[in-house]
Amino acid sequence: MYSIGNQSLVFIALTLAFLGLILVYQASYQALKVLPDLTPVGPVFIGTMVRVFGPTVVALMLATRVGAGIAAETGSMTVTDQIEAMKVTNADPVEYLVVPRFIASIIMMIVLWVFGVLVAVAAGTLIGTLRFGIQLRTFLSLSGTTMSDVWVALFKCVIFGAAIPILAADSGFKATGGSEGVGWATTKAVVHSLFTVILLDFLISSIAYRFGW
Amino acid sequence: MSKPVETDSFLGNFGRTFITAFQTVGAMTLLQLRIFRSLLAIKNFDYDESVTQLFKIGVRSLPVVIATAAFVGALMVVASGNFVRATGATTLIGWAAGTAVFSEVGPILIGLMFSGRVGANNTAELGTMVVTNQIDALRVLGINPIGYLIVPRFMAMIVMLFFLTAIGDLFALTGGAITCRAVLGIDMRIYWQGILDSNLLSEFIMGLVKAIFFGGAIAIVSCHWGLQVTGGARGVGRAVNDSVVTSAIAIFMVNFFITVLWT
Amino acid sequence: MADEQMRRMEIKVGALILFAALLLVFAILLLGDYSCSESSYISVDFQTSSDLKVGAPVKISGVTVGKVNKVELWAGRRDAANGNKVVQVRVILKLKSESLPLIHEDAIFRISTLGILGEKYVEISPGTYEKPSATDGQVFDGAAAMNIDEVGQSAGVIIEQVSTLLAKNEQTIQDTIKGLGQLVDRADRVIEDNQEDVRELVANLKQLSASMNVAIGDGKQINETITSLKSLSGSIDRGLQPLVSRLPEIANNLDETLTEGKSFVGEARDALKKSEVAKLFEDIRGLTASLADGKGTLGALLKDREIYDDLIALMKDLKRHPWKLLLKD
Amino acid sequence: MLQYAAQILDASLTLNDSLVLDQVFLQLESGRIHALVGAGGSGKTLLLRMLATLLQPSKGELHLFKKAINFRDLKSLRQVRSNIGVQFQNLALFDFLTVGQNVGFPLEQDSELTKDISIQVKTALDSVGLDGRQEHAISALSGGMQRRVAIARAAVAKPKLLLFDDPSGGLDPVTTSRIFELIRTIQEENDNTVVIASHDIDRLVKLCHIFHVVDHGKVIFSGTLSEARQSTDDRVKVFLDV
Repeated sequence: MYSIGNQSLVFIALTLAFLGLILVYQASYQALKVLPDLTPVGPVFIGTMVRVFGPTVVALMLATRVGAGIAAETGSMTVTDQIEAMKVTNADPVEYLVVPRFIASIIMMIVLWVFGVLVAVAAGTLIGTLRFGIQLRTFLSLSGTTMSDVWVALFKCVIFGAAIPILAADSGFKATGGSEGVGWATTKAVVHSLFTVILLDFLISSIAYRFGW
Repeated sequence: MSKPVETDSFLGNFGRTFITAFQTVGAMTLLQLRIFRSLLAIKNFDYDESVTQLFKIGVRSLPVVIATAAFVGALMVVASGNFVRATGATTLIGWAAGTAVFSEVGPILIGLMFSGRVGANNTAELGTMVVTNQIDALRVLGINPIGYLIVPRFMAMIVMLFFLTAIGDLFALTGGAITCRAVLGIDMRIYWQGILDSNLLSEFIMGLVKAIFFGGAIAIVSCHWGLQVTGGARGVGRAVNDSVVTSAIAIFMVNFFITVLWT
Repeated sequence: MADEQMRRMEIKVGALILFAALLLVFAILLLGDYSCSESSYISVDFQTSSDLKVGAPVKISGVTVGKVNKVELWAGRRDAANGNKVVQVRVILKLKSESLPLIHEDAIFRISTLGILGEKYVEISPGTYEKPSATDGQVFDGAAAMNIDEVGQSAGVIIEQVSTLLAKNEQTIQDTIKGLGQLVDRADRVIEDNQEDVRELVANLKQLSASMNVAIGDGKQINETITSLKSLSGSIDRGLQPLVSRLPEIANNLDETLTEGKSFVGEARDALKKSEVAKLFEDIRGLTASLADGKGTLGALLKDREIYDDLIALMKDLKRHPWKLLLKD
Repeated sequence: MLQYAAQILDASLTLNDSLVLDQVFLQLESGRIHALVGAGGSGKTLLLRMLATLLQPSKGELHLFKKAINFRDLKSLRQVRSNIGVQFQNLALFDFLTVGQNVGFPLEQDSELTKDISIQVKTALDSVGLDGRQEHAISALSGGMQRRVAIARAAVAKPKLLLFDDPSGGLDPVTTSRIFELIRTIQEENDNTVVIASHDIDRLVKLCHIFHVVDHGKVIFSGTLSEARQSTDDRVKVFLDV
């Protein structure tokens, strides 16, 4: 739990802060081309952050940070026969290694989503008010966020949080052949989990859209 | 592998994080300088290695880049779909999706995918070479490992990420178009017209410029961690992990600065 | 073997780069401003740019034909090349050359708002077909922008004027109201008692229309009438409830001939010149009188049952939201 | 009638399209120390893995403790595995656990053995001469010590079948002697069936009862040393140095 959560905090904070900055910067800049004023930027940004970019980017970061970590760990355990050693002593490697990470990943995904959205909104507010002179109150408005955004995002968090350790551990367990094998497994884990996050995100968003959530 | 002294204090952790970060950045800058120096000494250029790297880096990552891009475009359309439904402004779809894909989301996600696919693989490959003393063997043979191994990768990543982003943009828009019709039920022509009407050339070119810098950043980060590897299989795994994480941070930071400087 | 492999890699790398490069050129041509058709430029002088942005679309009757190339702030400087006139803001439009003949000398240029987000664009009413076409580089005068603030302001002015008029013409209005009251009463009764006759009355509709055309003249005058009526009822609402509840019926009926809803305020202003208002009231009185006489023209209000229902609904709605007459949606 | 702890009956194994075990016939007599010898890459490790139920033969059967192993029946597989102890070639010690936790790991997995784990761990570590190192990290130990930890972990649950893959690899002669002596003591105490794969012929000859020679994925000889001397196969004589 600690290694999935805390150690990702700085990383998530850093990337999400830059994401928040850039989104507000771009949104304001683009909006200035066509709109007379920037009042919708804040609410729309917060709404999008909560529903779309928050879960997705946090999951992408978790996939690189944690997915790669799990794959590296399980992969090196696989190539040094530790997994076999577990099997022969009747310890189920999935139960022993994956399940705790699975649970931790889901919980931390939700926590980091909240954290990430807060950081991004803080960074976005900074640039929105300082650079584009949007009123703080106008910017920090939840009028662009609905309860269904939150539910959809939470649902995404759970799904992403579950998918990442499974994919990562799977490629870790399939590692063969020394350090190069571990490297390969880690690469595969990152690519698979990144892609799966995007794919799942698309599916969930589409379904949510279709049902009007 | 020397373990850092375990300090549980928050400040200690904080300080250590920063010192490590600065060390890493410093080492990467040095690596960058060495790459440029080797670039100037053009006689180090190895044609076969370059073609191999171009192939491995470009052609092999094409499928994953295309797939990612298509879904990213689709995702952007669905995301803007919610606002379109709220406001009824269907013409905005093309503009929103086009701007997002060209200038920000496209380059970033293709870059992230590229760092996962190519950067991580590169770190693993170089790391294994370090662990098995192949780098030392090159040195003994009088070959400069930077010129022979790193420069072709560096160039190949920049060139290939540039072209892959160009291709990816197209597939992202196509994915968006299909989603527009299939999920949102809005005619594709409205979407395409929206893109064409929105004057997105500047965004498109900015995205490609970003791709060049992302390629360079991913190359340096992944080579750095690859050459740093110590401690066998576990070390390689760790290095790959560090490599993708640092690449992601680098991508987001570089992205921000390019956008701000561009506009 | 290794050579063979190398060859294959070279080909694939080459193919990828070629494909991407072609795509790149294609995309740049498509996204950029390199349309094959030639462009022409015309300038339009406005009082205010209304926050019009460079790159905003230019449309003729809603069809995009070009975009805003430049917005120059002249701030009252005189244009020596064009009869020394005072220019506040000069907007240079870049148009497809083939659209130039569609714009005539009396074309109206207006900065309008697109969509709910308030994106600005330039709308061109092409003008009279017989008039000569615009030429490259010609300078036009732009019409005042249509934005909500201005409409609101104009409405305020009109209400004031109407109030003054009402005070002056109390007797006339009393008559009008009486007439209208009778009319509505009678209409109700006719519908209830005499369903059969309604059909007959419908036949008289054409007659009414024709006579209206004769009486009121061309469409413009009708517009004036309508807009005046609208403004009138809006302001009367405060003091004269009964009138408000009746007037909209007629207003709405005449509304069918109103082509450009947005332009009513400007025209309403003209219409409020005293002499014309007096004439207007006479017209209304004549109309209501003849309607009240029940000489067949009642059909105008009773085209069919549907219109009658619509009118009732509209009346109720207007009672609650009188401002709807001023801010046409 | 002889009691067999394990039998590999006519088993073949294909990995990545290449035949790595070819119609192997291997029977392990109960209560004996068996030696598995052969050139590197001949298939010794694969055979040990198969005996440990970690590899399923592509063809043929594996019998352990007189029962045919069904690799799909996870419950009976668990049953069988609780009677097997393995020391892996690369030790496979869990680097996220301490020495004591590593040794105690097999005990924790078996509900019948969870009593007094710490005492059992202490005894096991005592017997390999590493008492008092329970709390150490694996990485803090030398290669020889790690190997002894691995042996302690394999033997701690007193399994009926004990498999050692290269117990002396890369160790100095003194440590090697100690380790082989350790294996002998363990076997004498528990009377279990032991299989050792090693290149250290001299020491195997002193310790083992029955020898199996593996060459190119085939078991070409099984028998005692005296039987080997009578073998007509040159390879057997070369490998066993007789």
